[in-house]
Amino acid sequence: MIEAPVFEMQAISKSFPGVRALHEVSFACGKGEVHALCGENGAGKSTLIKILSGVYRPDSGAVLIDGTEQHFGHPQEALLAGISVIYQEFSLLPERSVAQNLFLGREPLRNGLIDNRAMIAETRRVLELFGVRHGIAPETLVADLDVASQQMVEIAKAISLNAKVIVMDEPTAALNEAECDVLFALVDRLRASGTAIVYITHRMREVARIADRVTVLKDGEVTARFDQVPAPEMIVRAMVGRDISEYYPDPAKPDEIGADILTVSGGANHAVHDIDLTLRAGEIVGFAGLQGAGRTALAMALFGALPFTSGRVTIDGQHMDIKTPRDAIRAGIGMLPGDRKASGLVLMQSVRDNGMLTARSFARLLGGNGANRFIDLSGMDALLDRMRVRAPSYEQEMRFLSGGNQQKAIVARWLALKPKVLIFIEPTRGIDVDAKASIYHLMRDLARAGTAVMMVSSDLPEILGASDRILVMRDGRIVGEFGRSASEAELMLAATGEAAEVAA
Amino acid sequence: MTEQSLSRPETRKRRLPQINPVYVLVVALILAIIVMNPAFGEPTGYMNFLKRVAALAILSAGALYVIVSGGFDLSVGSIMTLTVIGSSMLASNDPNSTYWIIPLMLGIGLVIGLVNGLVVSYLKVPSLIATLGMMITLNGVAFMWSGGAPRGYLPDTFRFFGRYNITDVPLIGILPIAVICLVVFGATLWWGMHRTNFGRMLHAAGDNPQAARLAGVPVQRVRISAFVVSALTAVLAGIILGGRAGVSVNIGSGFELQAITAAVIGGAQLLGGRGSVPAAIAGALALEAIFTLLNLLGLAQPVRLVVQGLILIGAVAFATYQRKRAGR
Amino acid sequence: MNKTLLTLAVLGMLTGAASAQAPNFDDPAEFAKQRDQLTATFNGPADQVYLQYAGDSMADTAQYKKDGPWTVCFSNAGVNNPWRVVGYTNMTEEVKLHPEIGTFTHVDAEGSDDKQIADIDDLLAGGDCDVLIVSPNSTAALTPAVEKACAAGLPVIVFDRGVTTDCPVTFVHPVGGYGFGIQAAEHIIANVPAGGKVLMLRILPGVDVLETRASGARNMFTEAGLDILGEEFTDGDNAKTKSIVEDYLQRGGIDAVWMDAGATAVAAVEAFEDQGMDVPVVTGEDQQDYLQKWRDLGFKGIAPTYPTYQWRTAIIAAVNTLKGEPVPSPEWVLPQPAITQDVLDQYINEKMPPLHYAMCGCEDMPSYPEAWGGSK
Amino acid sequence: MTEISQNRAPRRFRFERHASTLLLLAAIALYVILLLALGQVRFLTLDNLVAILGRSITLGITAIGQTFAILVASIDLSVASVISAAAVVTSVMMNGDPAMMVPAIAAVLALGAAIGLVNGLVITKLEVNPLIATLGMSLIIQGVLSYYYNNFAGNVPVEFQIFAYGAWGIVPYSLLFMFALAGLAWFVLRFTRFGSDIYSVGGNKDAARLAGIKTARVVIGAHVICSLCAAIAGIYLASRLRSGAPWIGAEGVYDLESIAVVVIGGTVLAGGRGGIWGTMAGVIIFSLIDSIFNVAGVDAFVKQVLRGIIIVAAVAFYAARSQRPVA
Repeated sequence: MIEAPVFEMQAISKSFPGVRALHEVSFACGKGEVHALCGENGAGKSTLIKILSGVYRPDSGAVLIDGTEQHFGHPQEALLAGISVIYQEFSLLPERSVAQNLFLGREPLRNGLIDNRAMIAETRRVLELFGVRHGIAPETLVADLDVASQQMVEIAKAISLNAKVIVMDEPTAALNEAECDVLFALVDRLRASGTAIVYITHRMREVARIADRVTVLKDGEVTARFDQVPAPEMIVRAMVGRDISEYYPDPAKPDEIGADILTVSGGANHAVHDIDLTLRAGEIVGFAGLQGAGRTALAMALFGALPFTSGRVTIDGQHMDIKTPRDAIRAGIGMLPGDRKASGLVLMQSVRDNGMLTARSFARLLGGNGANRFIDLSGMDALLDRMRVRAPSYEQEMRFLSGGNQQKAIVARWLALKPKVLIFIEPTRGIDVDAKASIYHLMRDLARAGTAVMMVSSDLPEILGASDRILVMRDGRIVGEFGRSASEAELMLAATGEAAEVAA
Repeated sequence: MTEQSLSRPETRKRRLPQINPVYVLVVALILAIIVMNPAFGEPTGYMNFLKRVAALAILSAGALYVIVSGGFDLSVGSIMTLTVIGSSMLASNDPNSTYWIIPLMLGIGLVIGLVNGLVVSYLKVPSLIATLGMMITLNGVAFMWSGGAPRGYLPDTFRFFGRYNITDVPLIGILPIAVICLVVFGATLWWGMHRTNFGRMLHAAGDNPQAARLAGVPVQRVRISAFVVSALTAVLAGIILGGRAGVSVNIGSGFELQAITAAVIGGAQLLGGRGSVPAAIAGALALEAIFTLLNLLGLAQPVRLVVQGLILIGAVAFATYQRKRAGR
Repeated sequence: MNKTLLTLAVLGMLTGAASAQAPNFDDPAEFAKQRDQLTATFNGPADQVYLQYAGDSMADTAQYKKDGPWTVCFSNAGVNNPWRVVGYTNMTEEVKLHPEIGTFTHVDAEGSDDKQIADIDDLLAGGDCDVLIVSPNSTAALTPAVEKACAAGLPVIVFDRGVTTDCPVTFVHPVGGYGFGIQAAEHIIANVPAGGKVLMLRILPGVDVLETRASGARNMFTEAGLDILGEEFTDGDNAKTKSIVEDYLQRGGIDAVWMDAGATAVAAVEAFEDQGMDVPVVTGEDQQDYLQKWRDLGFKGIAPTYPTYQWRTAIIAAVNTLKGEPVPSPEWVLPQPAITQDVLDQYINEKMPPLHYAMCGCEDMPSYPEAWGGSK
Repeated sequence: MTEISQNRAPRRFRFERHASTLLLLAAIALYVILLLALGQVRFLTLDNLVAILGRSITLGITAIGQTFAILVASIDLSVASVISAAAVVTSVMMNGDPAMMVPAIAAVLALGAAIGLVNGLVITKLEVNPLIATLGMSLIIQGVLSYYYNNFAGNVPVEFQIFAYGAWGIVPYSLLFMFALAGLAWFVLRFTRFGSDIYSVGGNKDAARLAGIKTARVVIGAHVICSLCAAIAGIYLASRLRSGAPWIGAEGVYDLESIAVVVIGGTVLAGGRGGIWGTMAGVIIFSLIDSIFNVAGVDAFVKQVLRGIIIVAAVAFYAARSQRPVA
């Protein structure tokens, strides 16, 4: 261990209803150190960080800052203690300016009043660290920025605090290569000035590029700690805990891939352009790209939530005019949203109700809610059983279930309608590893049963492991097509459209 | 290794079927009333009580539809006023007119509900403001229509629903028509909310409109329907209240907040997703029972306001506390 | 919240003749004065009750004499209840009888003091008024606005509720609240044996004229040895009135119901009817629905009144002022007759709306009864 | 969804920011056209302008406070009761004695602050929906008040009536006071950290919390300001009516009207967006509508119908363009 860590977390445990998030996790970071925190989605990284930053209180364990124990009850206390976090979900206020966001809750005062001039000057100074090329004006409203700029603002916000500890939770998810380089240079500079940096990522090449040490979390426990950056394989093994081959199901055999189910030609709307696309029965097509590249927008367009304004969509060779999600569902398309809480679940309703929701939406309005032409309650129970949804009772409210079980219940929702095309957006975000594997197998089973599966994911290993074919998007366009033998580097290259270092 | 992570707390956490506290409240209040006034325990006593509460109870059950769908309906009181004033204007003391007036009023209610729903769904006006506007407008319409004072009586055929009792019923002696209406409409509304696809979609739309939309729920149509149901029950409540009390210019005012209060006491979640028709009806019974009890205790009107305020805040705070304790 | 509004509306309808002094609802001198006025002979034409007045003190209005056409401005507390609707109809029809009135500007404060003050400001700022009639929403609150109007040199006529200044030309109002209470109480005392049980139903506490009605009656009941079962507030709500009477009936018999206003009298009667009981003495007011119920069921009723013809009188006072003719002043006290069994039939008119106030003094107007919602 | 909602086209015309101005201009234009059409040009005077602006002082002061509550994504239905309570306490405490003016005002302000504090605590600590919390509070205040008072009670000294009736030239002090208060509110929202926090908490409570803002304190602070403004409105009303009665707040429907003018002024009910000047525009629009109705001699009942429609139409004017779902 380091001599005098800036912060030290000792034997932290934390549970939420339905899931044990952390179990006796210890973690520390010293002055001038970049400590990479790796782990799959749902491994507990975010929870650990939220405990460090005072959002959650640990069930047990201690947080020490400069050697003294702290009990943060509010994020403000952590901020005062010198801990600043760049969260994965943006925490910016779209209706406020860049400068106002940067100084949220700690505006510079002069004579007790907000010193707008100082605020803007300081904002400009911090933003210049990213290079003038980006030219984000401090007075711009955040809503008017693109995703990468918003991410920059988010990073600038954390840096401007002059904190002792800066936590970066997947800061590069929306950045292209050049922007990443700016960030890395910034990290180097911060390290040189003695800041302790916790860097969360699952991109191995970033670990190799900037980390001093690596800690790997899996299922809420520390599975490995490296004092030097090891070979990527070692990290991956610690993250996954078993062989990849076991983790991901076998790919489709050539004869399993069947006819074209869905085709798009010339599809476009305000977010995506020139979309030509074919989804085939039995095939899982992975969509890779940076945040904001248009993958989700494409999924939403196919699903009618943000419909195409031009172009042609066919299903089973028949032209379809999909203007609303209901049109899409009638045409045989299903979708599992990425942000389950915001867009997928009706949390106060029972597991059963969540599963039955879509079937009921297309049944007779005043028909009994126990059975409809798609499925009845016992059929739903059987489906949930088959997917091994774990709940004390299917009458249990959805909010008490763990992420994986919630996701499976939503899959059941679609299975009841036997869709021809099923779109998964970030299917394993916030799901523990075991459940993850079963989701992959579920997708594969669906494909084998003849469904065309589309998967949007930001997790490159997942894209590579679970897809039969990979499409990469950038700036709203499909810019590359790969087989599952492609490397992460190739995908990144296509996704960023710039020269990339060869890494993991 | 993976097996260990399967020991999830939820499997241990088997919750007892919870009884909604509103039922306990109603029983306690009614017992208290009986202690204070034994006559209340006799059929005439409690039947009169039920007759009295019928309009509010039906209204609360209807208002619950909008609450579960995630909105508010402040226009129901004014719909009741409009129903009573309009009916009295049209009836011109003709007993046969009731047979076309009631369908006509339901038709007007349907239109009002549709307008509320369309304004909320398509013009995206928050329901609080949209139905507030509707409330002001309809009160104005009722005044305009009547010139400020009712111009006719409600015929006895119309008042039948709110006023008349079936007498000499075995066991209970009297059976008010209003109580029959309460049972019939209450059961219908219970069925619609808890036994149909529509009811489940309503819950989903109020719980998380975005998720519901992406799951294929026709959210806007479901919401509009909720406003229509609410407006229709307001017409029914108006017919019963008008039958009970006769014509007056402000007959429905104040009912919108009482209906919301009753639903909330019954555990309905404001902003949608949770609510029970029987509990909302029980909420209405509780509210009326409190008033009766305070009257019996000889407490003045101001005290009633204070008690109502405390119960309102208390009920919601208690529900929040319970939910928090159950874990989020 | 809206219930409060309702009660205010009812309050608006019933508050009248508010005394200018601090509230004292049990004033023996005022009680005696009103008791005398009830039976006193009034000056003026016998067949035009709205022109009669008590006393003979007159104001000289020569300074306001003006040639027509006039602009008559009226700041109204509101027309939000049937009493005010009937009254306002009386007023507009009266206006039509005076060709000298070129413009009649009516602003409606919708029951808000704040708004009425602003309305009077508006009228003073741009209304070009020759005379200002004010029916104040409440006494003290409107006094500064009325004073401001007087100071602007306008002749001001106040009616219904008063103001605490004597700058207006006159204040038109009927006898008053004690008088109303006395008439109803006397009737009950005469028809209920000593020791009988009386339920007093009131709209809401605190309103001058309603308080005086109640205090007058209460004193008389106690004196006559009647047992007051209780005083309950109905908020002017039919449904609630019915519930209260039902509750009392469950606990025992009622020999008489005294009401401080007639709006919910029919609901009280129906409570007996619905229980299958004989209707005892129930007092009311001059609304058609009560009068007809009284006749149909044949119970012992009485209808004290707070006559709506004062709305006509206000216009007449304004016209006389602009003509420079003398006007009874500082108060124009109108008669306040009660409708008794003997004269019941002459006030019943089934062609009129149920909440038409029979003592409207409007039968002689050309547009009667259509303008009041009736038919011939 | 995150990708799409953030993938907006940069730099577009922000309609919401100007809508309240457009509505105000429309109302003014309508008023002037109406006057010209009816040949009532005598209304086009400075006196009348002042009379129009002075119509809604009570509503204006209340709405300034309500703006704070709504900006922080809360709402306050108790303002009408607070107005009544403040007016009654003012007039009872002063009871005609000029020496009691200062203590009475101090007491009323303290009362207002206390009510706001309780509202805020119930909303943040007991996590009661603000609508229910403040409705309940309203019932409680109204009940307590009507228990002790059932009529106009007490009276204010003549010296105190200067607040409502005094004028500087033709401009009443009260009008100046309202605009000064609006200016102060604007200043607080624009230049203080508290003001900035209000927008942040109203815009996104979680983000504000993560940034270290004590969100509960901000919500409580907004409610204290809201109740304080209502208390000031009550003091003003006591001065204007010369006394206070327990019904004057409800009589003016200041609770619902203040919400309506705030929303018409472009502050969104969901919080985090809007401002004081929009609210003032909303107040003036309401005054103008009243005056238009008076000038045009619109029947009281028709007036009510139109007012309901106008409220909905004005809000629809913004809301229909918003992509956010509404409840």
